[in-house]
Amino acid sequence: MEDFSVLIGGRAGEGLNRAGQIIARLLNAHGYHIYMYYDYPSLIRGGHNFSIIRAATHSIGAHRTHVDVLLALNRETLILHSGRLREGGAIIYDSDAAKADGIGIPLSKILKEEGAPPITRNSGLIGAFARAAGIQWEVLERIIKKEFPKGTEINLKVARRGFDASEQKLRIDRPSMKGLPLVSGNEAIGLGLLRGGLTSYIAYPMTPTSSLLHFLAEVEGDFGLKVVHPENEIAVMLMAIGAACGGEKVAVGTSGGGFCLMTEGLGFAGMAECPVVIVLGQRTGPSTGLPTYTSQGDLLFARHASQGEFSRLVTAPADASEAFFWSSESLRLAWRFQIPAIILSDKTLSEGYYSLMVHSREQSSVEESGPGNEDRPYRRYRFTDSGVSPMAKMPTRGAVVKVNSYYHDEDGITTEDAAMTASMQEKLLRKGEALSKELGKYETVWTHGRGEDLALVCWGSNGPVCQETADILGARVVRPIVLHPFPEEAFGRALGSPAATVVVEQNATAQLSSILKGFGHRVDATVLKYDGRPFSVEELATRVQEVHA
Amino acid sequence: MEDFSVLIGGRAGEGLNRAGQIIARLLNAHGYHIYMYYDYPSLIRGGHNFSIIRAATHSIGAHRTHVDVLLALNRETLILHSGRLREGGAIIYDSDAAKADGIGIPLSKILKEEGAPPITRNSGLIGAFARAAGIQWEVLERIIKKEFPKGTEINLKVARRGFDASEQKLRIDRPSMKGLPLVSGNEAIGLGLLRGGLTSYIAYPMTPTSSLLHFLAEVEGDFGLKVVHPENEIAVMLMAIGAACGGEKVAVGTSGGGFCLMTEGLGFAGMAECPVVIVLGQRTGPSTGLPTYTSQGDLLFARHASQGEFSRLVTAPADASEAFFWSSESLRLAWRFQIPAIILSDKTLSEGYYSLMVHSREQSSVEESGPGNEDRPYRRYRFTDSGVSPMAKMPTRGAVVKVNSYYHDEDGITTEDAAMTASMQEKLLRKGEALSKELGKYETVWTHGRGEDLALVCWGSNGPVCQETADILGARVVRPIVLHPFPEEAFGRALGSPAATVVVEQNATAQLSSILKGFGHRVDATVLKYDGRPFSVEELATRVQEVHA
Amino acid sequence: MREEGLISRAQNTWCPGCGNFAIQHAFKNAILELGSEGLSLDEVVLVTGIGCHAKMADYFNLNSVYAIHGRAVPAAAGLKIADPNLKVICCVGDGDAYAEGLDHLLFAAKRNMDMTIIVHNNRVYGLTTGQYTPTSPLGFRGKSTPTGTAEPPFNPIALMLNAGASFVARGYTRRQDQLRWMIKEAIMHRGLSFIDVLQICATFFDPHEVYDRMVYEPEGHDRSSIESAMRLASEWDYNSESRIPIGLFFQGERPVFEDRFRGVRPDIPSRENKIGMFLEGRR
Amino acid sequence: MREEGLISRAQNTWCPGCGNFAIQHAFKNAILELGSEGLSLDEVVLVTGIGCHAKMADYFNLNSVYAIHGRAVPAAAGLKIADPNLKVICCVGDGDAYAEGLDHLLFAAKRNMDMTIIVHNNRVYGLTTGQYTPTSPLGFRGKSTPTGTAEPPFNPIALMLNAGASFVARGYTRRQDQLRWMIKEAIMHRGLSFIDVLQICATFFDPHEVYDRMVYEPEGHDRSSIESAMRLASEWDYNSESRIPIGLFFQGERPVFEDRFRGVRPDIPSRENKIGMFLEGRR
Ligand SMILES: Cc1ncc(C[n+]2csc(CCOP(=O)(O)OP(=O)(O)O)c2C)c(N)n1
Ligand SMILES: Cc1ncc(C[n+]2csc(CCOP(=O)(O)OP(=O)(O)O)c2C)c(N)n1
Ligand code: SF4
Ligand code: SF4
Ligand SMILES: [Mg+2]
Ligand SMILES: [Mg+2]
Repeated sequence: MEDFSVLIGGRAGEGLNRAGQIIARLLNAHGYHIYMYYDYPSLIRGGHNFSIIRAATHSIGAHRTHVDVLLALNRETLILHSGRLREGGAIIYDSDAAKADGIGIPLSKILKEEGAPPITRNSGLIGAFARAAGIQWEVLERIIKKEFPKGTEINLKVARRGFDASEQKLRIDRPSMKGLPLVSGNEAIGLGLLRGGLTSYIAYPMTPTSSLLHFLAEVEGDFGLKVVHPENEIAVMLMAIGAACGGEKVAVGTSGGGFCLMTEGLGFAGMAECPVVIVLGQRTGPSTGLPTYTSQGDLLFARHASQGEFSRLVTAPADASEAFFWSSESLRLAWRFQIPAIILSDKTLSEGYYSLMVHSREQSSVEESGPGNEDRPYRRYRFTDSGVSPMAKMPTRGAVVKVNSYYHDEDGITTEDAAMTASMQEKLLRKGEALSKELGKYETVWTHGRGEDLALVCWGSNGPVCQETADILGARVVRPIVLHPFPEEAFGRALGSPAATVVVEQNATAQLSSILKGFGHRVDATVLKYDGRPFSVEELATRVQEVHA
Repeated sequence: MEDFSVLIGGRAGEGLNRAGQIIARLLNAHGYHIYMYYDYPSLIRGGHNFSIIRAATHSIGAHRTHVDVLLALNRETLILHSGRLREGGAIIYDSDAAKADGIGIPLSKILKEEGAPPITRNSGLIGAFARAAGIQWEVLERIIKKEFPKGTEINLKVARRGFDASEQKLRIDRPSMKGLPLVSGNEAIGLGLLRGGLTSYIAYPMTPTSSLLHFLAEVEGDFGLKVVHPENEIAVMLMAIGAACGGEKVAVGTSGGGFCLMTEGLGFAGMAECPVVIVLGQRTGPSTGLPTYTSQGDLLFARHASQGEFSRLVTAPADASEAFFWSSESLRLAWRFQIPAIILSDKTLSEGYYSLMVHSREQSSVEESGPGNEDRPYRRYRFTDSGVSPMAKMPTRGAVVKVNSYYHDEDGITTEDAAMTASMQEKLLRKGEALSKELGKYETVWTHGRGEDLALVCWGSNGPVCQETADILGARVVRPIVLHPFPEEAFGRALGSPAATVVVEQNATAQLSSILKGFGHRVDATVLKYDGRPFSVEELATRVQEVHA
Repeated sequence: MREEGLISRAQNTWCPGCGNFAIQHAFKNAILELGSEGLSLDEVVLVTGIGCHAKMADYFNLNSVYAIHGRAVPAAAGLKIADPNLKVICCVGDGDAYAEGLDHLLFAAKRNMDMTIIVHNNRVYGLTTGQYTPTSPLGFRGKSTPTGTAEPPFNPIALMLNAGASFVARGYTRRQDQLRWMIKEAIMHRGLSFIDVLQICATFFDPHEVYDRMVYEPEGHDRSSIESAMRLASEWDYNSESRIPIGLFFQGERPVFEDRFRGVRPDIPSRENKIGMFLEGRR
Repeated sequence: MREEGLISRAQNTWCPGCGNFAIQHAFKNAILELGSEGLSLDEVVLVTGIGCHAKMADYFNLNSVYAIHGRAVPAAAGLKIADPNLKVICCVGDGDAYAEGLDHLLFAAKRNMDMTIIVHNNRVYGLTTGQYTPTSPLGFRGKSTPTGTAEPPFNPIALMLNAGASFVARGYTRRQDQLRWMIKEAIMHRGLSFIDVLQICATFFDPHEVYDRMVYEPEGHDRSSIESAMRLASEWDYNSESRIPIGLFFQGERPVFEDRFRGVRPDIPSRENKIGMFLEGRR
């Protein structure tokens, strides 16, 4: 099989995310490319959760409406998702909890017989799935051992019972071989930041970036990292600025509500030229909205947040591989130009699982610009052609480093002088031009396909689903990865002049579309979705065909 | 004289703003239209302050570079401003503090002889000015009596000494008659809000809206108003939302930094459909920037602040008269559509003094939409065609009013359902369409002049200076007063197709210009200023000519 | 909607065994009793932050403001400014009120606003799956601190006494009768009422064995004395395994902030006139 | 820049008679003395909020972070996380630290971060021309409260003792020697040092006559006892005209938050390897 999907569903607290990951590992172990979508409401126990694990022989990053195997821990799963099962697909279900036409596994009975705790139920289902998919027991055994360092035995037992009670339905005809590394978007961001030189991570928990905090806290010791979870997001941002002054390479993570609270600090960072990376994981807004669902509603907010005008970098990676690359580069660029850099993620990317491809693209070199000897007396805000001044940390021997949120002179001392004000404002924006120039060396706009009839323009996590849709429709995809400073030239070149341009966004007001119009691009139609759920391939293809016959 | 300017300068703490106001009153008493600009650094004593008071027989709202009379309390004033004096203009100065070619008044000597406190020095200068301008002593006496309920006698004495020591230099050939009411922009906003039905004002002090807080606190008793100054701007915004739930008509005031802290609450107001008016007084950013200087740097921030997408109203009045009108209307519209309304002011408007013209334009009626009897059981978020639901305050007899920052159903109970989410998002935006329609009844775009060669497009407090510049250059002015939802149709109609369009803004990145481009308008050139100082008429005329020969 | 009873139709999604049920139950009974004693339920407003605790807003057929994380208290203050007669009750979390929005809590106490704040203190962030809060014990291993925190907890009782709250109490979810009684008293108290409720979180932090063993109701405690209240408060520092006094620590009387707005009525009809007069004075 | 001396070339713009001069003076001498005792001035960072007090950042030839209103303390915390050896001193205002950013102050105390916080407590917003602050007396008539406030002041000494500060003191701008001594001690103290300095504002609130009359240095006070410190703190409530004890109220020892980051060194060269290993484990 070249491309198939498994859906596993049950109630919150039953470990559905974990179960999905194990299935993903299983398929990964056969060398498939993997994408996993995890859908859950904002509660800890109960409610309906499900994961869709998709495996394909080509690179993917989106789910499909139709699934090939449905794994049901409860009746609700069958009710909600049976319609998704493609003809000839298999249902594997807990026959002690529901009735269905498929492979019933008496999970309660098995658990009772094995004296196993409730949380192992999904191991039974996974075992049954493995058998049904024609996966060898040894492969499953290896993965369970790795994934359950605690409770290995009991999970193995339950899985084996499931395995034995099942029957083969599909054929995984690929050799068992190592796949690509399987990581969540947030893990990719974290690893990318580490690669870029991260030394501190400061965050207050907020879905969908909490798991980035958890991940980095977990690996703190390994990487000589400092992870801090302070009282709130205002403190997060200010601590990050202070840490940057003290020489740390620092990132913060949050979602919209926390980002609101960071906006004042963001402007301070802009004015004071303190670099900082902000991972902004979008979720369905406004306000508390749908905490565990996705959105692309914060693009314009991210571009314009905070009073006044200063340079910033805003990027929106599409999948784990891009997230890895651009997190690393965002950090380097933030420090090189002494600006805030925002990585726009969303629930889909942050909490989805992907096969990671480490791009071999050249990384930008960080030009560390500590003060040289010629810089005595040291001036924190020395005027230069690029607008970038040598950045000395506190302490630097013999240097007085003055950082300031007011307009200031080159020494960092407050000024209210009209001419100095204008010069400093120009300095702040000149760095943006220098940044734009540097970005010219990067692939800032991603393209795919050749069709001249239709260009699908999208951004962020919609990239992969647009790619597949474009393949179906014979269209092209043009996707800016950098959203500020907008890579107008590269975008114009990439777009060319298609017969029609359709912009696909996960929001209700077509925010990217409004940016494109500002640059004079024609937008023939938009396909918008704002119910918190990402597009499936089939859904997007249909929606695009509706507006572009 | 049809149009002349007086500059009075000295050190902070010497009452220059007050002195300027008295001169303004004096000239107002002769039926002139008045505009006063007050320039001061962010400190309490010392430093250089000055006021430019301009009087004209036609309506004005901008200062000119050249002044006709220079009143100097110290040497610095002469050094800094002598260059502004037009040929034949008069200098009146403290001859105990400086030397100059003009009318010297020995203020220290006078104060000593009269046993007067230092703060009365400017009364001496005002007296001298009155005589020089040919103003009768009686007029001055009346105004001093009114303006100094305390210390009347001593101020009168000092003023008389100045008057006597001076000589006539100009001729005010207008009869002494009542002028229009003279108010600051903030007073106009406050009065407008009161007219619109304001019952509570909540604010944390921040230049340039602190004086709005002070003004409303001062008149609290007269108007049955509730004025609260809480711990910070987060509390301000949330208290306002709570107060709105309790039935208050409430406004808040701040500047950029405080607005940052309000953005999370702003989104809550948007989602929960709690009306609130936000007076956002712009000052030179980013960050603390220049606290006492002006800017138009927050336009895009105001339009896009907070995560997710919801309807809001953003207006930018140009002078006190428009501020009065639109503050009132903003409040009414906010309540009618249950949305946040932002009034974008800036230091120039908020702290400038203007002759107020009360427009006779019809006001929108507030359609109070409390729940009728047909609304049982009451549903806070009942779906309607316009998106506007009946708004019951807490308490309302027999109604359970549930307000919610999550996606919610019509009752206000949290939902995570995809379809309900999409419907609520659409409801939030449908109100914006209804608002746009309602705004069709207003003059949302202001125009002036007839020239087809050149259109000057501007917004906010740049209106008056553009008007005068246009008159000089034979150009037209097109100025959107409503900036969100952008009145595209009215704007397009108003703009027509001039040979050239020049956009004038008090910022560095041409924010209005980017909005116009998004609507497909051509912008031939921009004239930007970002040193914190507003354009004078002469300056703007020159700058426009530089880009449009 | 309230015809259907005090509990709304919203589906309850707390974990089985969660301490929130106990608070909900005590709260419901307190309200029902107050209702039968004459309190108009129309005048009750429940204000919450964001967190597991905050689902209270959904679960009751009462006016409610389901606010944003950490900001229930200022929203409640706004309601009291609008209408000093409202009975406003904040159900807030320990992450919510002691971390994100601590300042507002203290200012409500300083102003002695006449409202009730019930902290669902499970000493953990529940809804975001188990990070430490300002009342987690030193060394707490949460998801953001897998090797243990390096900061000891606050003592919110002491802080609130200091800040000026005029009714300060501690409850425990497994002392239902006392909790109900305390909530009633708190609502009826004129001034800022604060109850820190030790709540177990079945999923992320469940010290009920310790609590069961350690909590006690002090006898002969003088509730009118701030000093005794402070002494009582210092018996347990939210960290060590010592005895944990529960009950009403302090109740006092002092002026209420929003009283200055009592009787303030905007005289809208005469406004045009007054504005006109003001402007006349500016000619 | 420091070659020119400790005072920078920035023009001083405080009002004549302002109490900030006294704090500046005491601070300068404290730093000079510490310098002559071996402290490297390169390692000193002055962090301020926004307000009259905050101009300290401009006035010293020292590393400085002239931050935003109310947020000096978390910026300072960030510096300490970056480098636990820095001597970080926050000069903050009473509006700044007790209103806008009160939460951060309390959390710095809770964590006992090794830094010094000097509050220029003039009990008024100076720079924004005279509104009440959280330590203004009840009934204060400021520009935002022309008929007088309806809320009594906080007692920041008590709050900070409660929150866990390990060095708590009160100074007065007209007691120069004590102030200088206290600042020195505070800087050298390991842990969170807090000094509430009663500062006169020449323009908007100048109770120096009351202060001169009322302040006294208590004798025989046990600085190692939180209880005695609390008692001393409660002698004056920032409101009534009672005796005002000044001096060092409390000094204690407890672990310092940022010590967990001492010696943490990011091993950048081996990172690629470690990332590779991590990814290998995910195949
Ligand atoms: C500004 C902001 N930051 C973070 C969050 C994410 N968040 C939601 S609930 C919560 C913690 C809740 O903990 P607590 O207040 O103790 O409530 P509990 O769930 O334990 O009842 C957080 C951090 C948010 N909603 N808003
Ligand atoms: C977020 C924000 N809100 C408000 C202000 C305006 N502001 C500047 S200084 C200040 C008050 C300063 O008072 P305080 O901290 O007591 O300092 P002082 O001037 O008395 O030394 C205020 C409110 C600001 N800069 N930022
Ligand atoms: S996570 Fe804890 S607090 Fe939240 S519902 Fe579950 S048991 Fe209750
Ligand atoms: S206003 Fe007060 S605090 Fe500010 S400089 Fe003047 S005297 Fe000092
Ligand atoms: Mg909690
Ligand atoms: Mg102060």
